[in-house]
Amino acid sequence: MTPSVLAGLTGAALVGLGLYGLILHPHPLRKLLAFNLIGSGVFLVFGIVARRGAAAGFRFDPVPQAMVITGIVVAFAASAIAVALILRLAAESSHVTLDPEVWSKPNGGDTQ
Amino acid sequence: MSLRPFLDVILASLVLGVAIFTITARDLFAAVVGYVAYGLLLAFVWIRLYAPDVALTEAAVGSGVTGVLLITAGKRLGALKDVAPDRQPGLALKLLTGVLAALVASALGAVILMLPDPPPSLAPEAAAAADGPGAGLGNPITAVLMSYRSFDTMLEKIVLILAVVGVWSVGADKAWGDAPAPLRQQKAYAPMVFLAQMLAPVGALIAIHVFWTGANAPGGAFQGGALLAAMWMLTMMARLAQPPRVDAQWLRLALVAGPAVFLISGLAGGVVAGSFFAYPQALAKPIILFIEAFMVLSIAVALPMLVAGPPSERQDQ
Amino acid sequence: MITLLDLFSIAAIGVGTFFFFAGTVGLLRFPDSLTRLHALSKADNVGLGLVALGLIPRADSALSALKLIVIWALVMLSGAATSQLIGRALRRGRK
Amino acid sequence: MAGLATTTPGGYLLVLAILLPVVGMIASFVLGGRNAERVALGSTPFGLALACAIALDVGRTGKPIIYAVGGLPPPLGIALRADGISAVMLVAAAVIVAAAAFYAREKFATPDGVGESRGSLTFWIMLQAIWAALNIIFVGGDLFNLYVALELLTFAAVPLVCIDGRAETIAAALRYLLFALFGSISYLLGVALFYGAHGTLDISLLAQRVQPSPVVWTAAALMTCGLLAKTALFPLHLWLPPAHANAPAAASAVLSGLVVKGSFFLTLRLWFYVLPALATDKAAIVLGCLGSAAIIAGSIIALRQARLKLLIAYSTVAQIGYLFLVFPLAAGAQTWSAIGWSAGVMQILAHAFAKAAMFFSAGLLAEALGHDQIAKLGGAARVLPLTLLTIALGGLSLMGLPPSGGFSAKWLMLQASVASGQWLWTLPILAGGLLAAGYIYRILAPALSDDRISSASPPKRSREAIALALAAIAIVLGFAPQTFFDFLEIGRPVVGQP
Repeated sequence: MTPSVLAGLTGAALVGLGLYGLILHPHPLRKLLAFNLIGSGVFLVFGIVARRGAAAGFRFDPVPQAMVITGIVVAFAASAIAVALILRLAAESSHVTLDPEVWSKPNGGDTQ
Repeated sequence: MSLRPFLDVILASLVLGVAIFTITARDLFAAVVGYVAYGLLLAFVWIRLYAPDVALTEAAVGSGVTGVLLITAGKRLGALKDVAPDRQPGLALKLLTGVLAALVASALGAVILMLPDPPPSLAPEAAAAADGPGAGLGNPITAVLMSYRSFDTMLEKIVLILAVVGVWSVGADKAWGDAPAPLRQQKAYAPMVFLAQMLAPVGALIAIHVFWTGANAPGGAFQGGALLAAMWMLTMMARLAQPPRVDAQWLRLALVAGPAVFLISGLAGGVVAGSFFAYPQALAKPIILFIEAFMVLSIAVALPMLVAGPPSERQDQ
Repeated sequence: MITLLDLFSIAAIGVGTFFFFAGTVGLLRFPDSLTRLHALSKADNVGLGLVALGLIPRADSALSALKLIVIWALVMLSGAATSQLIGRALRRGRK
Repeated sequence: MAGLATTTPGGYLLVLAILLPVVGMIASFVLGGRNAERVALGSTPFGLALACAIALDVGRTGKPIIYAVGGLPPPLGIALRADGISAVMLVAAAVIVAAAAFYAREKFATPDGVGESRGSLTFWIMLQAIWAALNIIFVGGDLFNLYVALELLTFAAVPLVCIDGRAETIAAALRYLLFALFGSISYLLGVALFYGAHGTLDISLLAQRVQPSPVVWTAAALMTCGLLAKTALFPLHLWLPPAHANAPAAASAVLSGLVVKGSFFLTLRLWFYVLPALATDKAAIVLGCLGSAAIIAGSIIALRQARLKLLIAYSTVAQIGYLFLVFPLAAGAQTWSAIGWSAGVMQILAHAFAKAAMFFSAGLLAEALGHDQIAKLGGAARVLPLTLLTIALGGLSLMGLPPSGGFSAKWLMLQASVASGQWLWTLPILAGGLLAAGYIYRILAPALSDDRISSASPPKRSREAIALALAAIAIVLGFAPQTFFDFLEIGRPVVGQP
């Protein structure tokens, strides 16, 4: 098994692992960690695609690698927004949860 | 080199092991620390995939800056009043989710093994274009990011600005205009100050070096900017510097400098080079380096601002 | 054909690796966190220094050799600082 | 196929349509304060003019407009393409964004002598960012470029949800963000597999190269799954009602009317443009079934809501369901598939305008009455006759009564189901109309009653007029001539003829 195939399979496993955490963990910060695991798994799939595309004197296809760099930046930006929301939620309320039931309590005649 | 496959398997199992720890750890903070270690290990996987540019980015951003972000978040969450325990999912749901996740992972794994042979690749096109639109750039990834797919790269910088506004928008109304809370609440600790004083200037030099060589060797605007950002965060953690006010004009100009210069050159390309986001053949390399210099600045400012969080009312301790 | 420089490299890297190994054994075997930290930070700094020293004759240019020295210096700096920070965190945790 | 990748004469318009809101966003951020609002309002007429110019150019030449960014054609470069449906969506987005901007002045204007405020700066920047992202989505020709646009759309939409800062809205925003992030990453995984299988991400190049294979199927499934989460198709709709109901009215209108259409538009692109050869019955039927379930479930839950804005938000869940009937009704190259295609686009447009008008009106009602409880709307029609007229007109289109865009959409869908022999789809279409009549009646009945109600502050006429104008567009769409439907066919790939 070549290193790139191994990395691709690792990526696949990471996607599954992250999906498990994303669905099951009730805490949003844990969900965010799980999302980041999925993200890195997806980037590894780009990585194997890039490595397989070695040709014309390149040891890799530069296009997917460039996409991974863009993707890492975007994923970080997403994490930053999520962290800001989580911290504000924790500061505003006693429960850091996304459980819709907690938030669907009748809240009087408040408007937008 | 019969040792290499063996090392690869060890590396892959380490990555997976730490990932499993991150998902299953009981303690929130332990999971966060696990994730940071995971990011560093991942950088090695990228080296093994002949992707030093990605490895640099992963180490600097995926592990480094994200690590600071998450650890700060974990600490701030821990410092808040104790949070009501959430309902844990039942065993049936766990099993069901486990089966679903395993199915997805194995389907994906199978599909990866089925990717076509010979693999399609744009490497030949990129090599051919290196004499044209990517003129003079020895690093094909920089050529892709700054020339062939420059539109993506410009938009990604816009995403960063938008994320900064998004993070700021979560703050309180009263605090608008103020600075974000310091990265470190307590008094600075002497070794930290020493580290910041020694490392920051050297790190800044290395950052500029990484950016500059990025035209021909692994590195580039993003990696250089991220390193510079890390140095700024280090000085903020040592409390040698404070986060700036969000309404500071210089801050906003620095944040938009990269995308704005990119946009202006892109529009100028429409007049001078016959197509938006095209560069005149002879000047391609200097123009790209010029744009990248401003991008380094914007990234170096944007990442710490994303970590620092929304403006907060002053509460000095 | 093994030259004197090659021998020097092999020796330095070998001894360096031994220090790493010793540090790791200390990390695993020592009784509490402070002593583990002690073993790790000391042994690893020496180990890395020797490995870097062993690699210098094999560098293809003076600049690469310089980079190796800078890497060692940077790791020493950050290692020393983080050891201090971890140590302080441990002391606080005990109180 | 050089024709697919070379810049056409009007191509530069596409770049300008994308860059105008981007530049506006940057300028708003740097200038800050009151200038953010000025820039946003000032750029809307130019954006509308650009969108109309693109539509005219597409209509005049009868062919898609293409621009190869950087002069470098795909596969290495990125292409932008505007066909009939892109042009129509560009115009619709420009109209609704402009309406939202002028409607929002009341709430987000910065008066003289007042410094910059958090809510206002966020709103004006995010509105322009949404506009930019949508324009890229409508004309983007590269799957990865579209991924960046999707993320731009998410990052712009999420902060609008929690702009008022209550814990409840922050939880809604966070849930929205997590769903959207899952959607993007799933989409991105599909993109990776497409590249791995075919070495390009350009939509028209992929359409030529794609062969049915496990890799392509997996990629399509992953991308569709991600886009469905972002479009809030039942059962992935959980995030939508709290998010759309908690945003300020101007933002709700854009989120419900346009933002969910962005990811739906990409689903259309994926199945009809990238994979026309693959769009088999099975996948189409699965999507159609999910759509039908959304129509029924969304409408029934809407019937049970106590808050006006939540009712309208659940109505969005139901109306999104109709969109997904396009997949079984427009697949293939039969004579009826053109009818199904027209129906789908008409539903996008009619719902966008009607829903924006409804959210604007709900906002006006809430401001005038101080609440948005449906039970306490008694006699509101006396106080706010224009606003209630707007709700009634928008409701007409949602129910699918003639004459209205909603009627045309549903009528064409019925025609396509009958013509294609897929009788079963008529059931959810008709049931959805009846249920919509039920929830619209729930708003109008108390409002038109004889009760006396006092209004604290009657809204400005101009804001009522903006809402009414959008509702009127939803109605006028019902009179669209045949040339409009011919326009929608421009550039639509038909299986069997490349």
